[in-house]
Amino acid sequence: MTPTQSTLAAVETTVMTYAEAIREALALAMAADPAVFLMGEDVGTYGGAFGVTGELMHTVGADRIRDTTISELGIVGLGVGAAMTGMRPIVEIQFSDFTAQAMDQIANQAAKIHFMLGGAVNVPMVIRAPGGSGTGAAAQHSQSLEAWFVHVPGLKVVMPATADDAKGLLLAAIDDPNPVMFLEHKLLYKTTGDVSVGNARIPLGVAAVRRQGTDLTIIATGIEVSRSMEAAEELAKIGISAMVVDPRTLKPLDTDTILRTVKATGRVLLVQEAVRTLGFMSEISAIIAESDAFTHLRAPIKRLAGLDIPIPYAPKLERAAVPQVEDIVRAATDLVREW
Amino acid sequence: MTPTQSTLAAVETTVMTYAEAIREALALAMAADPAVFLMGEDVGTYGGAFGVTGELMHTVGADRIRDTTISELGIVGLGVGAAMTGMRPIVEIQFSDFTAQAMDQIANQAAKIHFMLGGAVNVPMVIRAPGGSGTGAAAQHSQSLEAWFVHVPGLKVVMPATADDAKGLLLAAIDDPNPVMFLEHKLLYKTTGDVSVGNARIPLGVAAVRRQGTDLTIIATGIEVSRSMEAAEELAKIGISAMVVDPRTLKPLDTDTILRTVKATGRVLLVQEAVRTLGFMSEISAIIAESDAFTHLRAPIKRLAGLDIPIPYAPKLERAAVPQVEDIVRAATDLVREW
Amino acid sequence: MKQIAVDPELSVSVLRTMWKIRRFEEAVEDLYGRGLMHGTMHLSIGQEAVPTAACLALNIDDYITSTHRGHGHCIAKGADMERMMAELLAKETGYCRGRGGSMHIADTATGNLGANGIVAGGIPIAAGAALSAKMRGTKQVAVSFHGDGAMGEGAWHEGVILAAMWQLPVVFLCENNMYGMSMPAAAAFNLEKLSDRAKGYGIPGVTVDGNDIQAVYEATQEAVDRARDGGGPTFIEAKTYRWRGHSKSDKNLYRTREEIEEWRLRDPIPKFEDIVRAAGTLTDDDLEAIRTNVRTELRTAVQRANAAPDATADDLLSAVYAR
Amino acid sequence: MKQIAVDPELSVSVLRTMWKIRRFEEAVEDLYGRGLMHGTMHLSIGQEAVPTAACLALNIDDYITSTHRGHGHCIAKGADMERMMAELLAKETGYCRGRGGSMHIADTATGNLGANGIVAGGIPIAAGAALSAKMRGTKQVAVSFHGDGAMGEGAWHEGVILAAMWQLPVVFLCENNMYGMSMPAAAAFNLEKLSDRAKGYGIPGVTVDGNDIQAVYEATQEAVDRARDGGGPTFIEAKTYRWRGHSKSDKNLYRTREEIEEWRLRDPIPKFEDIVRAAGTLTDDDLEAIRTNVRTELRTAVQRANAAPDATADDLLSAVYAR
Ligand SMILES: Cc1ncc(C[n+]2csc(CCOP(=O)(O)OP(=O)(O)O)c2C)c(N)n1
Ligand SMILES: Cc1ncc(C[n+]2csc(CCOP(=O)(O)OP(=O)(O)O)c2C)c(N)n1
Ligand SMILES: [Mg+2]
Ligand SMILES: [Mg+2]
Repeated sequence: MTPTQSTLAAVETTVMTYAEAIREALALAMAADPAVFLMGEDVGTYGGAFGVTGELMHTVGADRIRDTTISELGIVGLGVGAAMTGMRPIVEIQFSDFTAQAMDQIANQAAKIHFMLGGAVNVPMVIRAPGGSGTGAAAQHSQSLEAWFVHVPGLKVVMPATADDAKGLLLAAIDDPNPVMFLEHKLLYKTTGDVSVGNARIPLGVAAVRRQGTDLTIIATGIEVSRSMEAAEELAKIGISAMVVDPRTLKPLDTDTILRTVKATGRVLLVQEAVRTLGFMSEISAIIAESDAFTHLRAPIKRLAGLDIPIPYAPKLERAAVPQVEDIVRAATDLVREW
Repeated sequence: MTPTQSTLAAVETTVMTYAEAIREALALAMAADPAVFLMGEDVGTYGGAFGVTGELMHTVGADRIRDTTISELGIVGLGVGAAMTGMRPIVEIQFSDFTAQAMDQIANQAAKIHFMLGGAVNVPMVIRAPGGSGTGAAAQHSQSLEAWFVHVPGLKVVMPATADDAKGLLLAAIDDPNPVMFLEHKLLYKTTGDVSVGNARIPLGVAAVRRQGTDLTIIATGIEVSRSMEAAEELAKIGISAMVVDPRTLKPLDTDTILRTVKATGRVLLVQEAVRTLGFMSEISAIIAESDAFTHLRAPIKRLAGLDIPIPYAPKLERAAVPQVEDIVRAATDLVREW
Repeated sequence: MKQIAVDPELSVSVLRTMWKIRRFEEAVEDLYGRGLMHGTMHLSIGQEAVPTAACLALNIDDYITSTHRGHGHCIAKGADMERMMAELLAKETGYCRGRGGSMHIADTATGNLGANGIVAGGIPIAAGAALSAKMRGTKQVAVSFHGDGAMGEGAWHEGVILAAMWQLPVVFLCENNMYGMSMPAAAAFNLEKLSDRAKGYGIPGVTVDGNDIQAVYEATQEAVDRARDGGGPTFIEAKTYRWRGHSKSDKNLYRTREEIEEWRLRDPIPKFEDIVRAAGTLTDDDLEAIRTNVRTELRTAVQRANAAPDATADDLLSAVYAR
Repeated sequence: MKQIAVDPELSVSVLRTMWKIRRFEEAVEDLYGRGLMHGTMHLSIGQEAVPTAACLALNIDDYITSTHRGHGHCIAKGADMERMMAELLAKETGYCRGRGGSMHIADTATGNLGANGIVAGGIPIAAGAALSAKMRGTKQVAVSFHGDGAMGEGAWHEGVILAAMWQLPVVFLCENNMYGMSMPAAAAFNLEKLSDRAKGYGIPGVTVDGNDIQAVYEATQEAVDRARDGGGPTFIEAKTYRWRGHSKSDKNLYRTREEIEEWRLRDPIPKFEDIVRAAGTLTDDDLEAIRTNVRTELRTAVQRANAAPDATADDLLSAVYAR
C-alpha cells in the first residue's frame, strides 16, 4: 500500500504483469490525448523486444506506434522536436544501455531546452528504457544507468518496481511537461501484481514505504525493491524488523520520506543494482549524511551495490555482480548485530 | 608540494601555463613512443580550440596530430580500434559536453572491452576534454561531467588542477594500459605554475594534500582546488585553519588520503563545480559516511556544489551557478562555527 | 516561382533582412570587441543571402532549427532585433531571459526552435517538428539550417534517414561556407558537391550559389512545396563563405587572405543591390533609405536592449522544470 | 582472381567453413532449446557464404570487427570452435573466459577484434584498426562486418566518413539479410541498393549476391587489394537472408513463411556443393567426407567445451583494468 493510496478508499485492482501494466498505461494515454504517440525499434509489428507494446499497434495504428530504424540518437531527437511542437512523444530505447547513443539529445537537448530558452518552450516527452542484469545478455545489455540521468538537471527519473507503479507512474510521466526517463527492469516485465483499474496516476516525487520496521531502514530501487522485501521476510524470521522504502522517482526525490524513515530506525542500508561507485545510493547517502538525520544514526550508512565491473556473461558471475536476497539479509544482519 | 614529490629531492621546475604543460606532455610522449598520436577537431592547423596543441602539428607532423571531421563518436571509436591494435591514441574532445556524442564508444566499448574479452586485449587510450563554466558559453559548453565517467567501470578519470599535475598526470595517463578520461578545465588553461622539467610522471591514484590545516578538511576538484586554496587563505585570516585535499584522479581514488585527512580534522567540506546531485562529491560523502572516519566526524558532511541547473549564459547567473571563493569561505566558516 | 528582383516589395524585404543581419553582426562584433558582451560569437557576415532567401519560402508558422551561427536565421525568420540583442547582452528582456545567449537564441513565436550549441543537434529536432506537423495535419514545414561541418555528425545521418523513411515535411539546408571551423569541407567529405550525399538517402539534393538570392529562394521554395505536398524531405547545399573567423579565438591559419578577399568581392548584398538597380526595381535612393532605416532600427535596438534590466538569478532553480 | 570452385583445396576449405558455421549454429540452437545455454542467441544460418568468402580474401593478421550475429565471422576468420563453444557455455576456457558470451566473442590471434552487442559499434573500431595499420605501415586491412540495420546508426556514418577522409585500408561489408530485427531494409532506407549509399561518401560501392561464394569473394578481394594498395575504403552489400528469428524472442510476425521458404531454397551450402560437383572439383564422396569431418569436429568441440571448468568469479574486480 503506497502512501498516496492509503489515503483513498480501497481502489479496484486487477492482476497483471508489469509489461501489461505499461501497455495499459500507453493505451490509456493514447486514448485520452491524440498528441501521445510512441516510437522505437521493433515496437510495432514485432511488439517490442520484450513484448511491452505487444499488439498495441494493431489497436492504435502504425501512426501512433511507430517502428523506427536503429537510431537511438535520431529517435530521441525527433522526440524532442515533436515535444517542442505540440506532441507528447514516448520513445522506447530497446535496452537502456543504448541511451549512450542518444546522450546528446537526452542530456544536452531535451533536458536543457526549457531552461536554456528562458522557459519559452516545454519538452514533454518520456523515454522508456529497460535496464538491469539477469538475462545473460552481458556487459552492453545489462547496465543500470539511472545515475547518469539523475545527474542531469532538467530530467526527471522514474524507476518503477511494481506493476501498479509502472502503470501509475507512466501515466504521470506522460502528463508531465518535462522530459522523463522511465527506467523499467527486464526481470520485472513478467512479474505480476495488483494494478489499479482506470486512469489513476501515481505522482512523481512520492516514495513508497513498502514495509514498516523498527531495526533498520532499507532503501532500494528497481529490482532490489522486491529482493529487499524478500530479505525483510527472512530478516523477520531471525527477529530483525526491517522497514523497506522505495523512492520510485529518483528525481524529483522524496527526501522527506527518506529522512523520516531513516531517523525512525537509526540504521540505514542502501541497496542498488547499479555499480557501487557514484550510483544513486551515493546521493542518498550524502543527503542523509548532511541532514539532521545524521545525528540519529546509530551506525555508519551502509551501501550494498553492484560490483564495479561490467556485467559478465556467465550466469554465476552475473549473479555475483549484483546484490541478491542473501546479500541483503547478510548486510542487514551485520548492520543490526554490529551496531 | 605533493606527497610523491615530497619524498624526492627538489625537482627542477619551470614556469608555464596549464595549456603549455599539456602540450609539453604530448610532445614528450610522442617523442618517446611512435605509437602515441592525437586526433581531434581543429587540433592541427588551428592549434586547438583552446590553443592546447598550438604549433605541435608543425613539429610532429599531420600524421601524429590529426585534424578530424566533427565526429566525436567516430574519433573515439577510431581511437578504440587503434588502441586495440598497437597504437596509443589520444583523442581530444573539443568541449567535454560533446562526450555525450561519444558516450557509446567511451562507456560501452572503450571501458568494457578489456573485461568483456576476458583480458585478451587492452585499450590504452586517453580522451582529453575540457569542462567547466566561466567563459559565457552557456549550457551546452560548460558542463562538468566527471560523474558520468566515474560511474563507468573500466575508465580511469583524471582532473588536473595545476599545470604541474596536468603534465605529470597526462604522461601517466598516456602510459596507462586503460582508457583514461583526462578532464581539463578551460579557466585553468591560461593559469601558470611551476612545472617539473623532464619526463616525471605523477602516478594515477595519489591525492595531493595542497595545504595542511586543523579545523576542517576541504576536498575539492578541478577549478575548485585553486578556489579552495584562496578560500583557505581568507579563512586563515579569521583564524580558521583549513586543510585542502585534491584527489587529482577521481578513479582510481586515493581513499586512504581522504579518510586520513578527514579523521585528522573531524570536519569535511566537499567542493565541486559540477551540479550537486550525484556529483563526484556524493561518492566521497558516501565513502566517508560508511568508513571508520564516520565516528571521527564532529559535524555532518557538508557539500558545496554547482546548482542543479544548466549553466546560464548571463555572467552574473553563471557565476551564481557554481561555488566561488566567497561561498567556500562562508560554508567553511559555518561548518567550523556551528559544530 | 516568384522573381524576387523585379518585385519591389520583396526586394525591399530581402535587402532589409540582409542589412539587418549584416548590421546586427557588426554591432555584436563591436560590442564584443569593446568588452561589452560576454561569451563567444559566431558571425554570419557574408552568408546573409541564405537565411534571407530561404525564409522567403516559409510561412510564419513553419519551423526552423538553427545553429551556433544563428543570428541570421533568427532575423530572417522574423525575430525582433531588440530582444535578440537583449539576449546577447544578458538581459531579462532577451528571448531566453539571458539564460541562453547567442548559441541558444530562439523565437518560438516566429517558428524558430532555436540555435544550437551542438553541431547537428538541430537536425533530428527539425525532423521531429516535421513529424509533429505531419501527425497534427497542419501542413507546416520545417527547415533545418546547418553547416557543412555538421554533415560529419551521426545526428545528421540519423535525422535525415528517419525523415526520408517517413517522408517528413523537412528541408535540410546546408550552408556550405567551405569550412567546419578549420576543416575544409573539400577535405572532409570526398565529394564534388555535398548534395551528392542526398542520393544515398533516397531524397532529392541540389547545390546552389548561396550568395544568389533567387537561386536559394527557388531551391527552397521547390523543396518546401514538395514537403508541404507530402513529397518528403530535400537536401539543399548553398555555397557561401564566412568572412570572419569561426569565433573570437580564430587566427585564420587554415585559409588565405586572398581567399577571404576573393569572397568579399562576392558580397551577396551589393550583388543583389546591383541586380534590383539594374532591373529598375529600386532606385539608389530606395537602396539608401533601406540602409538608413536598418541602421536606425539597429541603433534603437541596441540602445533599448542596453537599457533593459539585467537577467535575474532569483528563480534559477525553479526555472529548470516546466510546471 | 581465384576461381574457387575449380580449386579443390579452396573448395574444401570453403565448404568446411560453411558447414562449421551451420553446424555450430545448430548446436547452439539445440543447447539453448534444451536450456543448457544462457543468455540470448543470434544465429547466422543461411548467411554462411558471406563471412566464408570474405575471409578467403584476408590474411590471418588482417582485422575484422563483427556483430551480435558473429559466430560465422569468428569461425571464418579461423577461430577454434571448442573455445567458441566454451565461451557460450560460460567456461573459463572460452575466448573471453565466460565474461563475454556470444555477443562479445573475439579471437585476437586470428585478427577478430570482437563481436559487438552494439549495432554499428564495430564500424569506427574497424576504421581505427585500419588507421593503426596505416600508421604502423603494416599493410594490414580491416573488414567491418555489419548488418543492414547498422546503416541507420550515426556510428556507421562517422566511421565511414573518417575512413574515407583518410583513405584507410578498411572494407565495410554489409550483410543485408533484408531485416534489422523486424525493420525491412527496403522500408528503412529508401534505396534500390544499399551500395548506392557509398557514392555519398566518395568511396566505391558494390552489391553482390551474398549466397554466391565467388561473387562475395571477388568483391572482397578487389576491395581488400585496393585497401592494401592505399586506395582507401570500399563498401560492399552482400544480399542474403537469415533463416531463423532475430533472436530467441522472435515470432517472425514481420515476414511470411513463404519468404523464408523461398530463401531456404537458395541455401548457399548445397548451392556451392552443386557448383563444385558440376565442375568436377569434388566428388560426392569428398562432399560427404567434409560433412562427416565437420560433424565430428563439432561434436568433439562441444564435448570438450562442456567438460571444461566453469568461469570463475574469483578475480572479477581485478579483471576490470589492465595492468
Ligand atoms: C558536437 C559538437 N562538436 C563540436 C563543436 C565545436 N564547433 C562549434 S561550431 C564548429 C564548426 C561547425 O562547422 P559548420 O557546421 O560548417 O558550421 P559553420 O561554423 O561553418 O557555420 C565546431 C567544430 C560543437 N559545438 N558541437
Ligand atoms: C545500438 C543498438 N541498438 C539496438 C540494438 C538491438 N538490436 C540488436 S541486433 C538488432 C538488429 C540489427 O539488424 P542488422 O544490423 O540488420 O543485423 P542482423 O541482426 O540482421 O544480422 C537490433 C535492433 C543494439 N544491439 N544496439
Ligand atoms: Mg561551415
Ligand atoms: Mg539485417
